[in-house]
Amino acid sequence: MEHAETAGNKIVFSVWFGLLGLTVLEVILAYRQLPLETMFSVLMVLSVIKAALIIAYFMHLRYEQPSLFVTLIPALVFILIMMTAIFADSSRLAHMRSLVQ
Amino acid sequence: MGKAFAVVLTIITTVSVAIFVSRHWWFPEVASAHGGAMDHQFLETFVGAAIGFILAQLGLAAFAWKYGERKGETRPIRIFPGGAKWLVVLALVYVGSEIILLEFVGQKVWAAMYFTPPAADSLQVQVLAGQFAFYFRYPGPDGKFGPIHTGKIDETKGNFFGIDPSDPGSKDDIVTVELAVPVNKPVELLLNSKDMGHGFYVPEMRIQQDIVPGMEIPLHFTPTKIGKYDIACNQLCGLGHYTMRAFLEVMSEEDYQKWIVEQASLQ
Amino acid sequence: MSSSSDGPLTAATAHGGHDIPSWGGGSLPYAVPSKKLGMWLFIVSDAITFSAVIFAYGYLRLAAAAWPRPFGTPSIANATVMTFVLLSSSVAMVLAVRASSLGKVSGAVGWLVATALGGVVFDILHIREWLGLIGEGVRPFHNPWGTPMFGAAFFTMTGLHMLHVTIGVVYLLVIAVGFGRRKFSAADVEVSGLYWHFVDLVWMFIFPLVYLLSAKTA
Amino acid sequence: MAMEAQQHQHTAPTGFIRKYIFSLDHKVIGKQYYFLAIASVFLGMVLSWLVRIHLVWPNVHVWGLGALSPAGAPGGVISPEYYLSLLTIHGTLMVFFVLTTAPQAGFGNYALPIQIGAEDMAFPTLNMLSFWVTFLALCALVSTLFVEDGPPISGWTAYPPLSAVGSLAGPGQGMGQNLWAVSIALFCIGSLLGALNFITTTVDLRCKGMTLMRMPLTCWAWLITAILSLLSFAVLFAACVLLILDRNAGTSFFLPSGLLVNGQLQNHSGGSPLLWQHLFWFFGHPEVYIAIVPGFGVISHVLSVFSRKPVLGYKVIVTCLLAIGFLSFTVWGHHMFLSGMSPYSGFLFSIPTLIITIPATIVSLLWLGTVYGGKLRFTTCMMFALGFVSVFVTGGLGGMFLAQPSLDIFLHGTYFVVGHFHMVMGVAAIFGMFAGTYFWFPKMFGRMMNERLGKIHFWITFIGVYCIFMPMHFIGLEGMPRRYSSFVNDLMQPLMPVHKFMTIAALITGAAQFIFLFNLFWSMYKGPKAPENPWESTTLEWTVPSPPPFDNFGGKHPVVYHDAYEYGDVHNGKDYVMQTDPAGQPAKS
Repeated sequence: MEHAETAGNKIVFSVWFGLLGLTVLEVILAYRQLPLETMFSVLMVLSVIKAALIIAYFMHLRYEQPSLFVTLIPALVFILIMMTAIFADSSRLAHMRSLVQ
Repeated sequence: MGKAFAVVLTIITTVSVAIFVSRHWWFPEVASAHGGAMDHQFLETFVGAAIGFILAQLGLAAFAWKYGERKGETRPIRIFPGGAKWLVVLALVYVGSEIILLEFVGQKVWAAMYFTPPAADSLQVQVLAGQFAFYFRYPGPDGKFGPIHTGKIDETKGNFFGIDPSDPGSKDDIVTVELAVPVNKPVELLLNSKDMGHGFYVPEMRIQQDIVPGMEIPLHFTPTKIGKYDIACNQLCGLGHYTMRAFLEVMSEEDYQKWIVEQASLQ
Repeated sequence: MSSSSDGPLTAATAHGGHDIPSWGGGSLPYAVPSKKLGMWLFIVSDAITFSAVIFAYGYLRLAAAAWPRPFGTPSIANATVMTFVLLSSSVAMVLAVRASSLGKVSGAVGWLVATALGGVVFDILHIREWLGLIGEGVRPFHNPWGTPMFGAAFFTMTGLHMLHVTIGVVYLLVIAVGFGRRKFSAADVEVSGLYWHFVDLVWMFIFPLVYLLSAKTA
Repeated sequence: MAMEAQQHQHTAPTGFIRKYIFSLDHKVIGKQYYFLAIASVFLGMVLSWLVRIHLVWPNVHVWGLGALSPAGAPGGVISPEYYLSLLTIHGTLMVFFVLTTAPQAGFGNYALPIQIGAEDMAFPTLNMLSFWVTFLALCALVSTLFVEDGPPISGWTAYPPLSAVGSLAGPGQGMGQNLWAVSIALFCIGSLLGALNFITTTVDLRCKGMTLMRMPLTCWAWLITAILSLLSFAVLFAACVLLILDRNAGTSFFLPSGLLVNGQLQNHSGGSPLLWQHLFWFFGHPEVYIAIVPGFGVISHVLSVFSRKPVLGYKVIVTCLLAIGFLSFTVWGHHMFLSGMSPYSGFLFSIPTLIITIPATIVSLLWLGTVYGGKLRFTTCMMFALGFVSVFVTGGLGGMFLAQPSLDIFLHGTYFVVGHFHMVMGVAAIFGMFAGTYFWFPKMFGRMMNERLGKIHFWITFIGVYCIFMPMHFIGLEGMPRRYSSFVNDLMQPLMPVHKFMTIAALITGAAQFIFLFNLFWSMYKGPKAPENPWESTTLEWTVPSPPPFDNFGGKHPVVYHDAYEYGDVHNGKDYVMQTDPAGQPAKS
């Protein structure tokens, strides 16, 4: 294989434990009485960290050419950011409900 | 062949522009307060677009006329003076300035209709669109609408709007099949649909809005001319889409008062 | 499909630039073989499909007056175990890829089967969860707690993910058998690994969004 | 070594089925896509004839239609609801199975590997699979014409609730709409597989010396289109899955509560029709560029070849195409200005919509600059390229009006919109396909097309499309709504003569396409044999015999030394330098 370096055992298992730890942290947080928005934000930040760990080490994007990273990930992130534009309406929708059964 | 192309293209350009400029087919006359600004903006865009259209088409025609290759010809090709740079600059400046101009003007018309709330003394009318008819509801003296119960709609009993008579807000509501409004008075429509997506389009008033089931969408305008206008559904709503229409009647204040009293007596 | 290059880098790509005139040709500006690039592109596209469904869920939940939070401790515990199983299967996958690249055939096949087994356990736990909810009366159009969209969103998102896991299990087993018979190369194992990690990654979002944000806290 | 390992070591298959049906050869697959698009475009065109005929002569009997659809067209007279069915299938066929397949999957599959010096696509099996999935999708769509209650009536955009509540909503909304949704979902899968194949091929399989900036603009256009497909069809796929669930599993993603359809209260609650519109147009606007960007590539290429000049501003065009691709994801809201979306979003969406006209204008001006001072050779292919520039400018300028939300208040949903998008996306893209056909036909089939028939075809088509679509802009200004099967109660009655004119123009222009069809098939067997490089072009596909051998380059590995467009400097009696010519002098530009 062409990879000069890949994650060694030590890294793989630390990432694994890191992911399990973050999961436990998420579950604990779910039982705190936080407002939904706060909890959503915190959980999403943790999930993005988990996703980044998986992409970087398990999918070893960290060990690929940087060009692969700089073309794929920004494209995906750009699409996701654009999609958030739809939320401008959904919050509005709640105030404009009309029909009653 | 290049010369023929040039001639045909010139004819097409001339005829198209001439027809636009003759205004043989043009907007219906404005009958609302904001319509004039909109027409003005259209004209501005039109002048900008027409200049671009004529220059591009005639340029293409001229090049096709002039640069055809003749047999055995040895003339060298010529690169466009200055290369791509000046064309890029031209596009950036011309289109860019047009965009800035239009965006500023356009924002005003759009903002007047959608960002600003309707005047406080607006006449509120609720609209219920369904396959394939519009119904209108006036709040009556109490100025309040009761909720729309789609489950209670029963056309055989004349309950077109799903009114629950026990609702205090619905007691004096007036339901009509025609939209009548007094002239020069702001109107706020509250658009509802009971089944499909519909459209509410009155060309003379320069208003259009999709009606989306599940949402009550407000739309406000001020009619300025007495007359009877078509309200067309302009969002595909099913097999009878083309038959779905109603009338908007703009009346003098006295006529309107008479009309609303008459309608109230019919409830 | 022929198996494409695992060859060494050419001089041109080693420099990293793809605009340099001395492009060596026939090789790879990203320095990844075609199949791997293809899988990455598929993953980007599939991530967008998942995102669209998740965004639809967010859109409707934000617009809804109320959203049920029915998952009690047993459900959350079950889902947490599922997460652990999936994460661990990913580690097995990493080990399978490494064994295959070192040419250890039986080791690679063993780890691949272990990964697939993780997928099967995940599926079984998940189906049990589904059956439990269905038993409680949850349907795509109805549930005991109001807001019927809850069931629709739940079944659609987790169902789509479960479909991916199931496809992944079959894919991994095919690769395991093929690699054992030397029909597939180490590169093919690596590509299947990418898919499996992606499935894992998606769950990292579905688990908090579907379960944790609907956990019964009181 | 890398080179040897990279090349596919396959030999030509011999059996008929492996050679022509389930072929792995990109050239055969390209032709399969091309003929799929030809079949779709002629079916779509006939449907548009029926639509036009119904508008102006509603009582005319159409031969055979009564037998095809006894319910929709009793005795061959088209009913108003069958009119909606016809226009739905017309739109879906044209947008998906013509504009998306032919320029990208058809010509791209055929020419891309040869132009970059590869023996085949990166994943031949996936390539075959994507064609057959697309073929299945076409079968599903066409079969709606034969199911009992006919094709769906909700238009190619399939807005819910009309598309989501089932057969209550009208004829064709039962089985027909289900088949439609399945067809589009399948089509998405086919396009996704094709797109990742295109990107991988372009990135990984270029031959020695073929740097990205030496690629013909066609290859750039296909690459950018593939990226757009990869990122946008994924969203449509999700939307179709949700629509299918709404229709068949009782979910309510797109359906709010309290709907009373046809007198029956619906059980749905909690969804929103706007969600579908967002997801659909998130795909829908990039789709417009998926249709037209390959045309940009072909036209830039063809204009350069037949002007005997290098493309003016190669790097600028590449930059503009990338900018258009990027911006195309930021503008979908301009389809929804009046949809009930937040008006602030409407205003924000109008800004990138207007900005996207800048790269489009630059590209158009660069085409004019390419033609300027050249030695134009007026082949049929060149005529269609010049025609493309003309119709693209005309159609594009209409976009300046529609991009402004305040003008859209009047023009939305009128014939102005119909004229605009037919001109800019339909006709322009089709002109790109015609140019591509006349250009690559000698390479694809080893024979030349008849130029005289080609010219006749061009003139009728060029004048015809202006006669059909320019008047649509005029009547749009009067406020004539689209998708009306007739105009009752004397609404817009004074405009009926214009409609008659357009219908007659459409019938004549459509009939002229049969000249093309005849030319295509006649030339395939009876045309004069094509030389290796009939157009004196420089790119790699013209260095191999017409038609090329199975592995494109006969086992040799081409090496590229030059840019794609080195025309003009006379050298050894030739005014062009092949990309593979090791000796030629690079042209000054």
